[in-house]
Amino acid sequence: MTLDNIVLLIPLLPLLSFLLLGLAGKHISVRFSGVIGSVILGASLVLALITAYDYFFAIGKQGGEFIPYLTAQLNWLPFNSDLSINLGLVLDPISVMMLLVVTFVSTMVHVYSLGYMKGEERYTTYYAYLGLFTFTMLGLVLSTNIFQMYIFWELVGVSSYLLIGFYFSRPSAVAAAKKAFIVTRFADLGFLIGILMLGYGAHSYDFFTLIDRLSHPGSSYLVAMTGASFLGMSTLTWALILVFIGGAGKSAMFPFHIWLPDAMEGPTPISALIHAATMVVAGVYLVARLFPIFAVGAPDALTVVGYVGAFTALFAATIACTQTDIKKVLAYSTISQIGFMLFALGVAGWGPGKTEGFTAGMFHLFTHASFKALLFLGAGSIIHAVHSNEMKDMGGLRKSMPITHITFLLAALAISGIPPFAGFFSKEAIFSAAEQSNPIIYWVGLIAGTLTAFYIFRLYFMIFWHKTPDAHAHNHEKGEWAMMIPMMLLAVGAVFGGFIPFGDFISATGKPLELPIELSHIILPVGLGVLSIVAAAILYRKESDVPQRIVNALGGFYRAAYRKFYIDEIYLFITKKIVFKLMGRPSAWFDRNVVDGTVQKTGSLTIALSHAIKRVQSGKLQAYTMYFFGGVLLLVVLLLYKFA
Amino acid sequence: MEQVPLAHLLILSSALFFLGIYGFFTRRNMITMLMSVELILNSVNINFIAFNKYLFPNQLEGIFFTLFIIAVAAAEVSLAIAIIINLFRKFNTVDVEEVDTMKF
Amino acid sequence: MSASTIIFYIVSALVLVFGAMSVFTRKIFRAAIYLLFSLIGIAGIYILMNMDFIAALQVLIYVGGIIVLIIFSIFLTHQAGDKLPKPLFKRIVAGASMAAFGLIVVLGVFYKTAFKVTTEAGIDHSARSIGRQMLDYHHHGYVYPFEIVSFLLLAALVGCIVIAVKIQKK
Amino acid sequence: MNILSLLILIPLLTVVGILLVKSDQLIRKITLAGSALQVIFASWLTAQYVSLRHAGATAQMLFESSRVWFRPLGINYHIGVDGISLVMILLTAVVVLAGVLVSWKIEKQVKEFFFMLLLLSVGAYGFFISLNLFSMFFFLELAVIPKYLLIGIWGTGKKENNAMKLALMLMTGSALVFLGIVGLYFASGWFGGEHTWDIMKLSHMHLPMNVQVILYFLTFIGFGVFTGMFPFHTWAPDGHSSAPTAASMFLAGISMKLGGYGLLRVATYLMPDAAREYSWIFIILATIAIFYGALATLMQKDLKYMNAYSSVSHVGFVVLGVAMITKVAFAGAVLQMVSHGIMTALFFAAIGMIYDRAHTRMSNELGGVLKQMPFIGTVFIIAGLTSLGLPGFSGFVSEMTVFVGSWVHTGIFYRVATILAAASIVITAVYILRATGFAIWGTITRKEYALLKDASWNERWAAVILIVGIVLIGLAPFLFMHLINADVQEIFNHLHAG
Repeated sequence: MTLDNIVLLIPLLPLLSFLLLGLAGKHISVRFSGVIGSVILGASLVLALITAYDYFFAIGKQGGEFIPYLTAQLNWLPFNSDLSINLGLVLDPISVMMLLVVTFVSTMVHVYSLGYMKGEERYTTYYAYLGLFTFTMLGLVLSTNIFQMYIFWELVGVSSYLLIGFYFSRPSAVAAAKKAFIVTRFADLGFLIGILMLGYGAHSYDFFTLIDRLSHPGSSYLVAMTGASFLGMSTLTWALILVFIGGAGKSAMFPFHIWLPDAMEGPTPISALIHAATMVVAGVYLVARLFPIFAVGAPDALTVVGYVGAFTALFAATIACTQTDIKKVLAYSTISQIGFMLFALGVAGWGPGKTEGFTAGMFHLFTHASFKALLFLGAGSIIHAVHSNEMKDMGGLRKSMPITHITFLLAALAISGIPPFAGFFSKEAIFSAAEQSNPIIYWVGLIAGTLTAFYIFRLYFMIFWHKTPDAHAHNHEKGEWAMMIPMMLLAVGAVFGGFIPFGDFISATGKPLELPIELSHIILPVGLGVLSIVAAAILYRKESDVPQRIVNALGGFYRAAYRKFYIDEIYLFITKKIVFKLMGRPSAWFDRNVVDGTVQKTGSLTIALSHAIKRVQSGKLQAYTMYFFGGVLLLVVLLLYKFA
Repeated sequence: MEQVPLAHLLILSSALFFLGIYGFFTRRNMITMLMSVELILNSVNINFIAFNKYLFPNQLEGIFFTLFIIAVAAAEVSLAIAIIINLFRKFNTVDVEEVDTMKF
Repeated sequence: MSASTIIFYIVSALVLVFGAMSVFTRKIFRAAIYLLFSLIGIAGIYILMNMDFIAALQVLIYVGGIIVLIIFSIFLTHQAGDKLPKPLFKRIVAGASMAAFGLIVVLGVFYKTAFKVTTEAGIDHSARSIGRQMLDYHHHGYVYPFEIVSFLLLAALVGCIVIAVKIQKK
Repeated sequence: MNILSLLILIPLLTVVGILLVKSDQLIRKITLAGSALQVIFASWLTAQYVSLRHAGATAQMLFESSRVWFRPLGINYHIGVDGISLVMILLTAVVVLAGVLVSWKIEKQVKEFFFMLLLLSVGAYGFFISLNLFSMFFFLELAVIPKYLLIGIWGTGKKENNAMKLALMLMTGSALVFLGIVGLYFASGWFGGEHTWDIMKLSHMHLPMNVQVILYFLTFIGFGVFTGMFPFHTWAPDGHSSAPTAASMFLAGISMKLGGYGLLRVATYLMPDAAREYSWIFIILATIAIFYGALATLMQKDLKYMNAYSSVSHVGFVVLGVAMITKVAFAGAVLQMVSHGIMTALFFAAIGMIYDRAHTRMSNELGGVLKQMPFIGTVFIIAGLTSLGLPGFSGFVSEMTVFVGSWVHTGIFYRVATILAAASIVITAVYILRATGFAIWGTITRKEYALLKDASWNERWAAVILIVGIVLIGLAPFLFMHLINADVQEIFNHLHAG
């Protein structure tokens, strides 16, 4: 089997799983459907590993740098001779990295779900949807064409929609699914317009053609697109900001973040796969994909990315400290971590020594996938055992759920950036990149990082400590190997993922890059992290009233953070009061009463007129004679005096 | 009779004609309407005779027309009265205002 | 002014007066009688114009036939002595104004038209010459219309019977 | 005989067939066989067309033939197809087949019902293959009358009123069209040297600008009424709400496309100068229709009203594409016609299936459809996702093509129009997902709904046929693009040549 075929098979296998389970699901025994899905995904993972090996160590590198490898090209929708949507698959360092992340996490989730979703009514459908999602996500990361990415972008949106709404008899799930889809759709509008602008400016939708045409100073396309300006920014800047809005929507950046916490209505493994590890980082991936254009053509847009990322990182971390639903905490944590990745990209630039942020962002994406997926799966097994999402229903679970406890702790240490866990390396890279180029972002990031360690350990202590363990509690994990093994595998990633020499593989230019670890840089973030862990331990390890006192002291700020700074309410106001009440209803009214009213009035006017005219036909003989005689007189007069 | 100008005969006939018209318009009884019609026809006859006498004494066409009109009038009256009697049987009235079923 | 002229004006006045009374009276039987007088007056005018044959026909057909027919129909449809309903006001207004207007128009036309009155002696108006020309089918004869009228009268005869006859209910 | 005439002949023979037999079941079977045959024939014709093109046929129209119909007025039965008419014919064949399947269970006056359906399809086929304005108009009228009867006899609710409204508005539209084509006929005599109804001949004549302007507006608005162009769209919601399922499918799936085709083939193609000069007016109307139609849809609770308003919004893309006058936008308009035709037929079919069972179409009264009737629920969701332009389905392809085509214009006016049109897809998502959330998802609202059965075989086949169409366009748009590419290019060149 050639590499081309292998690469093509990687996304097609999950599609096969979807079609098989989706169309023929009724004829497949429930016992096998999950296994079928998992096996197919496992095959996909193996192929992805082969591909990664081939790419990184055999074919990818030419002359010391990684170059894109394109395959399976199809002229899908030709518009003009020079403009068309091409489908294809591309291997380059970031896509291969994403390929690994997606297939790995997806396989883990498939296996985990064998246990977690056991006995569910629509078990087969669930696996079908999982296959669909994995296919679309793989299609997204392998896209060679920005329109192709938009296509799969929408498709991951819809599979996310279907999975969030998996429990569709719950109104909250229906609402959450709808919200997720609509908010991202709204952001995608920006993406679409950005694509149109880029396509118009560069006469191509192919990523590498776009990069080629728009990231070389002096190229005629670049000159044209940076020359024209609108409201003080060049066309290219606008286009990229619009594209980034699409990315921000999918990656739940402020102010589009509101859908992600609600999306936790879906089954927990879905949250791990879609809403933590893969789909939500699509925005990061998109910026990374277009990074040369951002960095060379529109540094302003990149700055926007940086500030949005940094602000969201802090903002979401603040909210995460106040939430009591464990999945919500993890959701805000995800938002915050994606903020880290984006500001890492945002602080990067083009040129020697400036691209460290790019690698750092990608690195964090990579490590985050494993530890955040792990956190979610851990949360999943806790919820599976406790049957509740609320922290107050938990506590003291370390005895009854030892494996979950250990893996959760490892993941928590990783996300807090404690050496030598995976998160430490990626975060250090981010901080060092930020410190070099933008102090504001650096300090904001540092505070967010400190808060990260705090909220995650608040969560950890609230779940596993806080109350005295019930000595007689039976072990919740017994027999749940399908759930435990994926967690342990992910824990391996969370612990050792940082030791991969990431810069050797992934960099903005394709050339290897050294990610420096310097003691002077380490001390501050790690110290702050440890301090917050200690603080969390003091506050939450045992039951005490100190946290409540702090809450009272914070007062309004705490309430605002607890209510997520009222962003949801603002959205509700805009949709319900403005879009529905002030736009929808008047439009519907206008149509019924004015537009259709005109039609109806024309009709009734005609009828009224005919009613008036029919009076002439009165049946009165003398009236008729009068009309006749009057007419004769009129004619006589006319003939005599007018036409005489 | 030779001293009577043609105009006076015409005035007589027109006056009679429009009396008939007026009667036809205002009478509600169908038989009296019929009488008005007779007046109209007679005024026309006077005209024909007068024109024949004064303007074309060498011809007889005016007389012929009068004769035909009288014949047609006879036919018309007999038919009209047949219709009126039939209507009277149906509606039990000869008031033209009430016989108005042929309408919208 | 000769006697015949004076008689003409008197007869004309009678014709108009009786005509008007026939139109305006509210007693139907009287209306018929006034009409009778008016028609007789018209016959007189024909006599004054030396149209004896026409005058004779006028008396015969109108007075002897039509008026009698009308009076019969009145008897068939009315209680004797009934007053006729008042005409509708709107009809009076419309009818009067139209009639007046029409009269003005017609008289205006007569006034403007210059009729070429000839005083030369005319041809014979006797029943004999009328009959000759009417039944002539060579030179300007009217035999064809005559036949048509006779046919019309026949049709009217049949028509009257068909219309007026009572339909037997089965 | 020219093989194109078979397109008309097959349904006509089917009509004769159903007139001859008595049994209802036999009537259904004959109609089904006829429509299936028509699908096969249309596909064969397409294959034939493609192979002729590959063999190097360069004529603008293929399978052309012309016979004198009425010599004194120069009316010919002149037929021929290019790629654009072919895809419309394919659309018609598919929708008719699905419509016949959906109507399988109709019990009232079966013979007359299928007679009307077939007559309507004859009108549509004839319209799409006509190259003579007069015969085109003839077939257009042929497609109007059956709709009135279909709604008036087999409809629901205020059917008489709504049928009347629909027929009268469409008649007004065709009156305008008629004025337009008669004007073209005389203008061709005065300014082109020869009185003709022939589209091909007319396209070579150069009419004076002021004449073109009048005729352009007459024909554009006339066909616009058929398309449901704002503000002449109100027949659509009311008509659909009363129409039986198959009639709704035909109405939105085929009838509105007659208008769209006319906009392109007659109004724009024959009056190029006026189109270039004045199409901006219709861009405004189309943008209003798209955006405001979507907003009005938000407020609809009745699923049929929702889909009808959504059709107004979606068909706005057709008008927008035609009025944008770029090659890509033309292609987008054609694709949108096909795509929307199939999608909306599927949507109406799904709504009809739900209504037949639950006897309500109110989204707030329904619920749990997916649980009780998984197949119908899935069909509804697929139709909805197509409607909101999900990639992989046809709506995405056509809408994107319109956007890309519109973006060619650099003026701020065009940009705003395009952005507003693009914004409508967000609103589309809102109303589709709301309806799905209320009606399809959720829990069963009434006890008796728990007894409802899922789709029967005929409904399943109807849905599958339409879904195959949607997915085929969605996954392999290049097939259709290649089919119509040369022809939209031709129209575009024509508009910019003189």
